[in-house]
Amino acid sequence: MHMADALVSPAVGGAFWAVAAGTIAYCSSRVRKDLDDRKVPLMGVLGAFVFAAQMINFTIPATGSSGHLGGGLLLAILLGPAAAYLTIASVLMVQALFFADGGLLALGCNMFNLGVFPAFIAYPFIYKKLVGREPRQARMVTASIIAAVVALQFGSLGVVLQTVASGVSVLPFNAFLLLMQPIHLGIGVVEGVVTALVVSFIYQARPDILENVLQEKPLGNMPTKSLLAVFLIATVLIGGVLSWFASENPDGLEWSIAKITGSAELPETEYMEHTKLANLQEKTSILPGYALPEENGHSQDAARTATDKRVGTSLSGIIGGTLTLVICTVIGVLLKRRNSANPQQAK
Amino acid sequence: MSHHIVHVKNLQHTYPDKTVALRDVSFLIHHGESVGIIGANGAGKSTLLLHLNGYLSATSGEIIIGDDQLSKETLPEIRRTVGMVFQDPEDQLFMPTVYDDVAFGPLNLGLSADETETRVMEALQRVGAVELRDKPPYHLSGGEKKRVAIATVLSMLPEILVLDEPTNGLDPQARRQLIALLQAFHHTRIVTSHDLDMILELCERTIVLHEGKIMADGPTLDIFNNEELLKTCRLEKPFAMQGCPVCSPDKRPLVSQPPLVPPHSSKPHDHEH
Amino acid sequence: MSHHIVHVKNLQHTYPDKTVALRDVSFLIHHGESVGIIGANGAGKSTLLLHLNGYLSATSGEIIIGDDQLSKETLPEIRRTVGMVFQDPEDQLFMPTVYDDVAFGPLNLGLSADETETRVMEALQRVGAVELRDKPPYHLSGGEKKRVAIATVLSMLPEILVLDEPTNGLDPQARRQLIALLQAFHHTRIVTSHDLDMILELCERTIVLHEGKIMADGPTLDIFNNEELLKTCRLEKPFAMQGCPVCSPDKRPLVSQPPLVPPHSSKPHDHEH
Amino acid sequence: MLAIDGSFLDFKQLDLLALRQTPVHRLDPRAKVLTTLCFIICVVSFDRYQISAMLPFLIYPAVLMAVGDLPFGYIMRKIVIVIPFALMIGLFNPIFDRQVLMQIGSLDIWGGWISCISILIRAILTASAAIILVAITGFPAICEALEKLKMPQTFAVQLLFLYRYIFVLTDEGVRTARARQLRTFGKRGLGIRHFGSLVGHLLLRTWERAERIHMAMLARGFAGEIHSTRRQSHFGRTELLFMGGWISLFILLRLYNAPQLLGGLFTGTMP
Ligand SMILES: Nc1ncnc2c1ncn2[C@@H]1O[C@H](COP(=O)(O)OP(=O)(O)OP(=O)(O)O)[C@@H](O)[C@H]1O
Ligand SMILES: Nc1ncnc2c1ncn2[C@@H]1O[C@H](COP(=O)(O)OP(=O)(O)OP(=O)(O)O)[C@@H](O)[C@H]1O
Ligand SMILES: [Mg+2]
Ligand SMILES: [Mg+2]
Repeated sequence: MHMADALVSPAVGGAFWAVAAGTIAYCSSRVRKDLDDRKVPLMGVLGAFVFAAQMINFTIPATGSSGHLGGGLLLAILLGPAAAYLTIASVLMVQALFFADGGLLALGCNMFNLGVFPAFIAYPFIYKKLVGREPRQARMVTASIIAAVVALQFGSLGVVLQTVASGVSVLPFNAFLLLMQPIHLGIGVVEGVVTALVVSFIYQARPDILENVLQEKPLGNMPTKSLLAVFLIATVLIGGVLSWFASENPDGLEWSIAKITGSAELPETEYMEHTKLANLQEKTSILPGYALPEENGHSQDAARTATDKRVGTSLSGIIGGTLTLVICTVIGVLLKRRNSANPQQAK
Repeated sequence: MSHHIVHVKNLQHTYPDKTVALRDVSFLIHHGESVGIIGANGAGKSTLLLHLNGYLSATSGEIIIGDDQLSKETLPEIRRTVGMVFQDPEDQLFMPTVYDDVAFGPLNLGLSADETETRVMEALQRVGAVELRDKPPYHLSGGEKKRVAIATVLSMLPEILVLDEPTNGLDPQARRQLIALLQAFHHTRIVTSHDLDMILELCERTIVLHEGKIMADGPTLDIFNNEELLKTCRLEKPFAMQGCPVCSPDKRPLVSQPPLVPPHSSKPHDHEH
Repeated sequence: MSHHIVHVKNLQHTYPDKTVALRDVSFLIHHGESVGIIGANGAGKSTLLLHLNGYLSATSGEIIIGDDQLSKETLPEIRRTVGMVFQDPEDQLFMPTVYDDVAFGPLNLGLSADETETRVMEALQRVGAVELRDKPPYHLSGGEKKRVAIATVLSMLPEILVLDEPTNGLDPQARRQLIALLQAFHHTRIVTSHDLDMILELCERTIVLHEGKIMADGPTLDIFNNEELLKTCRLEKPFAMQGCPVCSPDKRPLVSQPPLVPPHSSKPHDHEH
Repeated sequence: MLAIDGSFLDFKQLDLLALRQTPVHRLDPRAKVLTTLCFIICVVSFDRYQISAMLPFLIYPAVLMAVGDLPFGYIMRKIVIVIPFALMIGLFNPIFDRQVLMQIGSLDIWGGWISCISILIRAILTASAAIILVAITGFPAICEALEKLKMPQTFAVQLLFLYRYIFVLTDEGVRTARARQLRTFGKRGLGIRHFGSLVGHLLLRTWERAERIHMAMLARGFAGEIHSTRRQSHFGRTELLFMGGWISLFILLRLYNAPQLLGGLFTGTMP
């Protein structure tokens, strides 16, 4: 499940952008050092393969619903961690741009959730360990399923933490967790089974493909360890801090962006906005303080006060909003008309 | 109404990206006919074929197969009746073994394992691929793949066989075998190809598509003798009709190259262009 | 030694899975020659071509291109000399625009942006694709793709042009254009194809491969007149040499089907098979 | 999630839009990428109860769609597809957040409803920004811009190859899915066992294609490095004007709630 721009705050989105970009830089240098230039087209084409495979749905036994391949773990098995991460990241980027699936700001979150976990945790620490040096089909099947489940559990935990930390949704941490983890347990099992089926098919048809990666030295266990430590620390820090926030504010109500970012930026702008508005309104409005609900107005919280103030201006908000919409549309239509009247510009 | 006719009436197809691939295409094909559909790259041949078994649905117009108009209800029956062989056999062979692949259709039709077995063996026999039954498709040669792809369709006992560029990539002998195989069928056959010599051998009747329109529909030889028509549609006479370089070496179409080897004879044919 | 010869001596190739694809292949091709390599599916044609620019390395035997024996050191130079056009242009056009694609080779050769620009425009001009320069390859038609694929190779100014099944999937007119294009080159050309009519038009000399061995090597017409040889190698005469069904309808090779339409004439040719 | 042929065609169409020649298409891609990012950050930085202040941001997609000559219906359809996930999460807001923020007559409006609508507007704004960016820039140009903005070359090359072969491989996938569908007689989807083999075949073909591409690259002197061609895009005065203009507008709109001001004037001056 992709994290969406609409649910993410700039702080969370930005932080994960930084992590994802750092990982991309790290993996790029690893892949370059690898000196296996066969990988250049291979990674690209496998990324495209993920899109192709996702167009083919299958029926999930006993449920009647349908699913498709996610591909993260499969890519790691075929390419090794660093190349797999770059491939997944590129797939997510295309999804963000072309299908607006996820979104640009949430891209970092998605790369983290769907790329780091399968490539740097599930593959090296679960799949590889379980399969061992000599791949055998039965082991590969078990290993794929377990690894996929773990990767998806981490991934969905990531979505929960990022969403809750962003504070746009008010879903409480616990409820969200209860919603997401079981669903992704199911998705993980399915993903694991599908990955296992594909891997065993390839094992029968072209065993060399799988052996090459397993034998591969430079991208194996050792060099990823330091990177992994960084990730673990980052995860624990981000996760710990965020879940602390989450449990601190179980209903998520009084918990606003101002608090998470810890900066005065937002309240300040709001303050400016409201003093200005208040001045303006005093002079012009006949409906000052319209519809201010009093029943739970005893909160001392700064964000809350800001909220109350805002509510007072909601009527003008509604009128102004409608006007804004009209203005935007009119500008668009006017520009469009001028544009199509200009024949050499329209192709 | 007549048995297993294919009746296309005023078929139009516009792809979602606004490419108009078919414009007002109409024809009627009777049972047992063997019809070639030819045209340049992008003329709309494949698009037309995909309508015949309801994979694409018409933007306007209608299609009648046998006694049924193509619609949501008749779709399964029509897909059983119309067997479709794609250009690239790779697209069509996706099961672990040849046997599984040929059995896929019958099993989906709800046949028992025994019936399926009979059907599969029959189909494999007809295309001469019985000994391949347990091989995985990715280890087959091009010609073998093609034959198995045809078997996957034959096992559903279609009454109408539709083939998109069946001879593409085959060597001359595999091509020859395929043509012989197709000639031995008594199904209705609808074949598209750029291999006009194959069309010449296999089909009594030919439909010429050009930019989504039917430009001609008639006896194959008449069509191939109409040079004007062929030229407009970016086509050429089949090579066999272009005059052999042995007997008319200076009549090679479009090429102004001196003969490479002294000609053996020089009967003046007149298959110019 | 001679300029830009291609000399293959006792070439053997065994794939890792123990398939022996080439057995003791030897030939010598001189500068400016145009040579066809024909054979059934799996005869080893593509395998042979892949040796000529060192993508596959010989299990035994040697290859000399120009004055250099193919080896690790001479590889870059040989890859520049031998321009290779693969069968599927999709595999060959991998950059975002036609321009980038044609510039890929020159840039790898270390040319400056200006020199590259000149080379690219020259190559595009030769294949008549200048106006495509900024298009992405996936928006090109089949024939356009093929021409651009050839331009990607021409921009490296190769002395030897190697083409694997260049006419596959093209409509008759696009095929005709391609042949004219290839005829206009004065490079050495080595072409494989199942389109024997194209070989007949394009190549003075033909090498016949069969199960990895050279079965014949000589003037194209001689080879195509040797029916015995063609039959052993799973080949056929080019259609243009098989006699036109209009004038000799009952002489169609291998097929015992009555003429579909009354023949227009009936000169007794004798291209029996 | 992706319906078979539809999404593929969609993809192609979006790509074709980028080939148009309008003033915004001609801008340096870096300007467009940075402006889009700035737009998204400004939009998502509003707090969760904000609705009216976000509305003026619609001006950006509206203007670009108009100047870029983009088909409105098509862009809207693409946006509608992505809203469900955000909305699904957003719909929990009214359940958990019942604080009454507003009353219209006797009707209590809960904070949850407001934040849910806010999420919806965010989704529309951010999704349209991303899609419009692709439609007026084109994917390869975006990659190029990112590369100039210090994205590692390995990743840029990865993106280009991925993008190039999406068209080829989805086409292959579509044809395979089609061949399967024609023999399943209306049964929905396929069993998970067959899926493994079908996707396995697709993967094998993909792998072999990668080998052929690599061959073609080597044949043209590839030695591990992709050299980029010279491109005439330059960051000139127009780009500065475009970026500067929009970004200052975004900041202004972020700082001042324009509809509120407008509405305030309105309610104030209409006795
Ligand atoms: N999925 C699609 N979306 C949009 N346009 C398409 C699609 N498939 C085909 N077309 C277009 O429709 C037209 C007809 O295509 P079609 O594949 O039917 O041609 P064809 O006659 O089979 O060509 P060929 O000989 O190359 O196989 C072409 O212009 C093609 O570009
Ligand atoms: N990568 C490979 N691994 C193992 N065997 C191979 C491989 N590629 C080809 N072969 C085998 O080598 C032989 C020669 O194949 P090649 O592709 O050279 O034939 P070809 O003459 O080009 O055939 P076609 O006309 O079908 O293109 C065949 O038997 C083929 O199965
Ligand atoms: Mg077609
Ligand atoms: Mg070959």
